[in-house]
Amino acid sequence: MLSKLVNKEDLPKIIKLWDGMTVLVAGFLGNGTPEMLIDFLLESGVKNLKIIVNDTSFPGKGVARLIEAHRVKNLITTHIGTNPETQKQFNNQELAIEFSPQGTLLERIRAGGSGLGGILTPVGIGTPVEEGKQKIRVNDREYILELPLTGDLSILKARKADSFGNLVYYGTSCNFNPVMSLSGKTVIAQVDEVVEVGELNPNLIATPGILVDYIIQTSK
Amino acid sequence: MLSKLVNKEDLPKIIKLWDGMTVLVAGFLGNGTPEMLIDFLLESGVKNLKIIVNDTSFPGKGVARLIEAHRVKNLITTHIGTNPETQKQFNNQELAIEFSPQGTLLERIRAGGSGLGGILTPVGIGTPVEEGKQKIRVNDREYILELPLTGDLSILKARKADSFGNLVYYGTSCNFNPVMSLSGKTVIAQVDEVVEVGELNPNLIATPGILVDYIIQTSK
Amino acid sequence: MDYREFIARRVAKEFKDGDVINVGFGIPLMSTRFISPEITVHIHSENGIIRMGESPELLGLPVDPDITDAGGNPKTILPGGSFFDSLLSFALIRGGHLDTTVLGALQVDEEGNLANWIIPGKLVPGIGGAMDLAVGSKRVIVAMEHTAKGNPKILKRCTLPLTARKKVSLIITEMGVFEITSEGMSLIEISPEVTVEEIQKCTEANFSVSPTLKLMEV
Amino acid sequence: MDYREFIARRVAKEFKDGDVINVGFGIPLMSTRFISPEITVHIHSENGIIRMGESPELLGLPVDPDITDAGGNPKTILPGGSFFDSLLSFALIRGGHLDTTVLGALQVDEEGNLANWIIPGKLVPGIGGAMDLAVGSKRVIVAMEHTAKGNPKILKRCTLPLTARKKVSLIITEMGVFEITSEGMSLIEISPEVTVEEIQKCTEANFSVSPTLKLMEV
Repeated sequence: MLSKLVNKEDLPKIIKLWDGMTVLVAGFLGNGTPEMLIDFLLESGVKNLKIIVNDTSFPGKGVARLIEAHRVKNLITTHIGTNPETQKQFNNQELAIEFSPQGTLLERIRAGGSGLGGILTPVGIGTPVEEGKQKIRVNDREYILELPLTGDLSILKARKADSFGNLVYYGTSCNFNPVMSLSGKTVIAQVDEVVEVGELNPNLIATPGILVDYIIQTSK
Repeated sequence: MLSKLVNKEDLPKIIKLWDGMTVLVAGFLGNGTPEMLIDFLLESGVKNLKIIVNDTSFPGKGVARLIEAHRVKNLITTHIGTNPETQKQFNNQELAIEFSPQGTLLERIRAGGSGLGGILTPVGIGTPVEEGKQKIRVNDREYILELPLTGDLSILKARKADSFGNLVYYGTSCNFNPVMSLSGKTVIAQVDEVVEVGELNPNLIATPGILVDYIIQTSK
Repeated sequence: MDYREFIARRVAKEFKDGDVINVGFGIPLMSTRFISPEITVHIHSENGIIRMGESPELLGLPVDPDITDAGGNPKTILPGGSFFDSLLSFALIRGGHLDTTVLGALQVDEEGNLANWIIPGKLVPGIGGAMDLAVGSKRVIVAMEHTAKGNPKILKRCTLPLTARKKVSLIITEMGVFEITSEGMSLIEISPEVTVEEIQKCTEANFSVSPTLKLMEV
Repeated sequence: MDYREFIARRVAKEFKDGDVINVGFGIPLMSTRFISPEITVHIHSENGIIRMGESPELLGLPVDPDITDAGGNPKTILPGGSFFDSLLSFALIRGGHLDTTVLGALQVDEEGNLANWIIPGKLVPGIGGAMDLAVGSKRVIVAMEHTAKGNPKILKRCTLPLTARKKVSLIITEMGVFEITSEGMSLIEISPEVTVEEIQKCTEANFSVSPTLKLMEV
């Protein structure tokens, strides 16, 4: 069985990046975001990215670094309140933002990765979130039809992996990682520890290795 | 913190049952089905049940025992091929069955337990499964709108629990247990081993105790 | 005791033994410090934790950067708690598995409409989990100071874009406690420091005074 | 070698190194015994396991009743495999994360329509995971005996209720291998034991004979 563990230095040869591509970035306020894979995107020079991410983190952390380097053109996110630079680029119209309720963003990513054509959620009814969207009444309650999201690349962070790409998360750094493992055409994870195939308890693997294309190990 | 561990003998005092109620039964061909909770339903005399279950198991096992005792009037399921008695009662029109694709059944139960008004699936398009259902076109592909399912009671089986009701599963007996923990008004689990609160690794709990109302321990 | 602590202490009295709760930042979060030691309340944080505990700093424990609240602050987990991914976290929220959510508000109105995520043309912090929490929780409490720079925040109708429609059933401010039902808004408790007339002056919404009006105690 | 083994051996040649596959009962399941030892194929079973291994009995291991295949038969798990709940299992299936599904059929037709779950008025085993597998997998192969009691199973149009529409891209029987594209059905391999005319007699569907027709080897 081929090992999926690669060196960060080899990523430019392995992962195809292009301007305008869509990247799913895991993490919640930068917790659970793979900083080394943010480095990789920064070093590559790729720009005009469309980023799908829960929030734009704090200055200097996680996806904030892509925004500070003016690499992001479109953002689908739930919250930018912790990052003044995002707010600034949004107000300048440098950056287009689609705001989503967090549960809706999660369901849209899940739908994209699990073959659903969409989901009906009551969240956002009577708010600006419903604008331009189809509404459907079920059992006398109104729902918004929210459509699937996928990406060209998902970048994940996990605590532990085996070389087949099975992932194990820890604490609240789990967050968007499992759902984004389903929805990127290419999926790469930065992991703190890599063990041999067979060492992880098969009952306790959160993301099966078949979803993961490559892993890199966090530098000490 | 109140312990949720109760004795099976006390269940009739604790759990309200009524004829015609809807019960979600976890398990796949009886694997992961709580036999002691099937006993409880049988002993209670409750009848005309509406059962939501993946399949009707093998004769003498799991939900098959409720069907053999003529306690089930309605069934939402994916497969009855392993149980001739189900087939017989279905042909006799003793038992009404709604067949669902397995993925669709899972998504409907998830939708019911997670506040979604429904999901769009491509599965069943062009088949008898689409009959009488709303179809919605998204990005030039046709989907069936499938509606949420919930139950009055969910009966689950887990390998291990703490007395707060946190559940840990094992092997392929996990199957429908996690999703059904979301969707029953009352949720009760039969578990093989009960440990003290704090003994389970919080990263490895599959079903949080807040979803579980009662647990009973498997008799040795 | 300042206004904010007064409100937070009153909010804490709304929690019952066994409740699963989620609290927004500010006064809602502060309320968890005043929960009666006689009850057990399970704090859910939408970034994927139930039975969230205090800051490790407060407990003299080392900080684990991978255990935080929804504001990114280091926290701990209590025995019986668990971590889960965001998908399950929001399935819990939207699916009605939370008993009470306490949120702040920019505006709230007599129909129970809530606005707390955007001021058009100005600040756009975003939605985060607020819409899911407001729509999905069994009960939504707004806890906030009664006015903003002297201007009423409890209105006939919210003028800012909504977070959720007709979901708030209780408003707790330093002046009193309001219940909102399909019948309208009703003042059910009043602070010892104010009169009904004073509340009316600071409140745009119409409200009735409950026949069983009580003093607000904390 | 009987017909069934011949078909199963031919199916096994469709698997590539690294493929994630799901196989139905009967001939599809049998095909996994003939996978080349030079490649690694990951067997998914819809009841919640990836990298499913052989029966413990065959390996001289104790039976674990909580590790089974989708037919309830005891199985083992290979290193690198994992267990998961049915929700994730079907997210994998429907989401296109399986490379190949091999299914039996009651009927299959020249459009790639598949019928394998019900004979109205007679047998109703049910759907199980078949519809999700047929719709969601990147590639669907039908592996079956060419006829049922002498009657064609490869038809112009299925007459039984469908399992999935236009999803089958390859049919493997003891007589030959058919490819189905939007252009129609084409015979691409033929068993050394039959002629094209003999196949045509047992096949209701129209098919062309590929200009690169090869002998079917196993």
